[in-house]
Amino acid sequence: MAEATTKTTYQIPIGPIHPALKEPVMFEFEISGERIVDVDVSLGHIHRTVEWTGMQRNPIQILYLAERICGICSYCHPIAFARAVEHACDIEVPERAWYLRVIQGELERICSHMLWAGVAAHEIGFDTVLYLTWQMREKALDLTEYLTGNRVTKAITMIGGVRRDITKDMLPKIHETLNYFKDNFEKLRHIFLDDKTIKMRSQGCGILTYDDALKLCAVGPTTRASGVKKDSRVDQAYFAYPDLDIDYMTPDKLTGEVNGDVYDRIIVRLLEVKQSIDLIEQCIDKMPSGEIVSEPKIPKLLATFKKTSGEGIGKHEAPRGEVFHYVKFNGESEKPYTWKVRAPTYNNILPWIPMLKDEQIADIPIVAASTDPCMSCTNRVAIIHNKKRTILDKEELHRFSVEKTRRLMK
Amino acid sequence: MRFTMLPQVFAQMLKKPFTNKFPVKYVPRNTTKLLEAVGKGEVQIIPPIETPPNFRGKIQYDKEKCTGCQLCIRVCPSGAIEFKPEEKKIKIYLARCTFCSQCNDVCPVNCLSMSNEFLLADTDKYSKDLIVE
Amino acid sequence: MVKGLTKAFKKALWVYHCNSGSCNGCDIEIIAALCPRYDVERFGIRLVGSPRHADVLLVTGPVTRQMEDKVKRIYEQMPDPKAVICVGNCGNTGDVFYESYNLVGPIDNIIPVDVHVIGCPPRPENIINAVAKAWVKLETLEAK
Amino acid sequence: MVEKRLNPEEIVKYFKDEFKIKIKDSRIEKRKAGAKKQEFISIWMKIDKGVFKKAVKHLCELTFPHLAVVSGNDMGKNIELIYHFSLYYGTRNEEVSLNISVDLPKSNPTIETLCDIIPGALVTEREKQEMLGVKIKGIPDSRRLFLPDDFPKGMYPWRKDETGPQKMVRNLHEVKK
Repeated sequence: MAEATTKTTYQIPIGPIHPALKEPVMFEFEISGERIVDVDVSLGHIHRTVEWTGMQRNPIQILYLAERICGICSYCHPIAFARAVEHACDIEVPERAWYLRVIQGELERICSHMLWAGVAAHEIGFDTVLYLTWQMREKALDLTEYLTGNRVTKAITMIGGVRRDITKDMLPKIHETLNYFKDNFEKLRHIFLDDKTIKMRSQGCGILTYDDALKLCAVGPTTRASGVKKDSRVDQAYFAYPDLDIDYMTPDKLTGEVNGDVYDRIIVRLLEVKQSIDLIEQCIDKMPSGEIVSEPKIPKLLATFKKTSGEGIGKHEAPRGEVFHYVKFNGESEKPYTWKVRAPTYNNILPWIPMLKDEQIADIPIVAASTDPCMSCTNRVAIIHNKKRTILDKEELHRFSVEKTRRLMK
Repeated sequence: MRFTMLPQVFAQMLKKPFTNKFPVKYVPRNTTKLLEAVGKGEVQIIPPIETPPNFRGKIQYDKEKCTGCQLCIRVCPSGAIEFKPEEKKIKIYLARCTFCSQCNDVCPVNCLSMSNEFLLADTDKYSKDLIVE
Repeated sequence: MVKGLTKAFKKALWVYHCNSGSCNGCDIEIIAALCPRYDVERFGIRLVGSPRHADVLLVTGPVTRQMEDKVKRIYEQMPDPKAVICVGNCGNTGDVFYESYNLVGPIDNIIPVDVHVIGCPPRPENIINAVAKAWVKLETLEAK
Repeated sequence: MVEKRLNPEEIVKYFKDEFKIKIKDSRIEKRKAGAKKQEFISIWMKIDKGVFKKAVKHLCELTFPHLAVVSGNDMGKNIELIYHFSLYYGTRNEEVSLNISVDLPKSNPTIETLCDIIPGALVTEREKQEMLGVKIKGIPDSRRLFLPDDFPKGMYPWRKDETGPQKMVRNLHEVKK
């Protein structure tokens, strides 16, 4: 009889409905005393069958379906999908549309990072900072509403270009909002980076080492905070990014050293807000004139989808990381034959194992929120890594996970 | 500086409140009486934050210009537009609409346009004023 | 909405937000309604952590198969004078996700809904307008 | 560690002389972007199933790839899995996207796992296992990913044939008054 191991660890299920989590996700923590031994995330509570539904519709309708994959980054999915379709059907995009797309992308990055900063402060219990950051974010939402007509779902992407132009008389309002951000950015940086409470809670906790981030293919600010230089705006030439001066944002630009903890992720996101502000300004001065969409008549566009057969990939740097779409047309119907969506948080769930190991329970919300998870994007992922020391039939599962931990820890 | 947020909080006290007190400042004693008074124009409610030009609000449908070509039905992502074959006109359910204004762009005779009215909440989702005929 | 609601229901309306599979566009608009610019706290509306303390349930999203019984459980856990406001078109009719194999339909299939907020996502003022409609419905109920 | 950068033709040759006829066909696509006509290069390669794992090991010696996702489509007789890698990230406009596609017969759609080379692959492999019914040999964890537990076993949502989810589909509009 295998010796009866005393059960020293306890299971705590958190979610799917929990005040700390804004979205339904199910954590199962194995803790011994205060220390977390193990993480088991199971999602799928928001599986709305986006890809299957997309295969029953034509690409114009899919643009608005892709927009509702995630409410916060509601611009990156349709733009990556549009890029994939343009790659598959070889549709050219006019130059002015490149710059308009970069402006919308960077404006969404500012909104999303401000939202994240507020929610992260709220996770530590710092509500005054939440109200302050969201007050600044309201300005960004006003600008989004002014440019696109709706605060959150922008509906500005069209396959082959953009749906709304930025005319001369819109520029004063854009510059006024950007100046509002520039002089408030110093205040935000001062509050977030020099504050004792935020430093106390975020320095040295939730560490993701360089080679863990590389091995687990983490993306976005989470991996840049660990020093991996991976940013698809800089790596790849698309839209107007090759003409703008842009560089990887890693913590050593501000503090000179990289240790991949929650504090570094705050630094990377704040640097990216600053970078987005001056990217928008560069775009506004360098924007050539010209039309904004290659094929204004939609029925003609739908006819081209019916004729083409081919496949294409679309990549875009969303606020949380690299969004990847794959589309395949088979030439018979205008509906795509296959459509694969890969959201950035898809790759940022695996790094939770090394981050949350040996942390306290109280750190779970802030460490989980530090990768800026967007569960509605990520209902396609779950990892199992539970070490149950019960005797009976869990043996095989136990052997599997121990062997996996040893391999991961190598 | 140990607590950087403190001076910001004190500075905030001297500034004008950021809140736009939308209908009224505080809870009215009886909402129905208040709404009737507003209807009669005795009471002035504070307007919401004004919407920018070409905001995407409630759809307006110009029935005469419509030729019944059903292009908008083919493009609507949420199936919110229903065709009435006998009079070759369309019927839009606002409870299903995503306010993306794709039907406005595709309409050849552009009889659809977006108003900036957005205060649409009702106890019954298929009530009269939530269906644009 | 049950008849015979107490006077207190009018003053401090505590709200519990349940996300049953939404794209969190409506959820950030609900939180934006609580933030300084729209500040529903001047009406006594506060976000609470558990359905046991809540009077109004703000539900968002087309209910997925896994979340169906959880939404029902939350509805039963709320104390009796309660109201349900369904925010956003996904909950009203599942606007873009109307055809799918893992969604179990608009929210009023699962729990009785009092006020539907139309919009995708509805603006925070629209949510305040919906709360006002809930009060009007409550008063007509009491008048009967 | 600045290792030498191969241009796309050399990468294809690097694989061809290793696996000769196992590489069925490969094509290189270039798309222009930006005023200075920078190129975005993507290489599409079809590899035989037997040699697939060695090819990925061979790729890891060149440079550690970033596995974006595995996308799969149901081609009627067989299931085609496409592994989307991206190489040479880290320097400006240098990234090359390498897409390796493998055909699996529908009779026994099995392939080895990549989790021991790239641990980040566990996530997308589990989704293929559940959505397309592909059996991944040696996957550390084969539990159901995000479909609910009461989802019927033999049903694979992305398949276009009879195991598709037609029976489960519900139209949310039918309940209107």
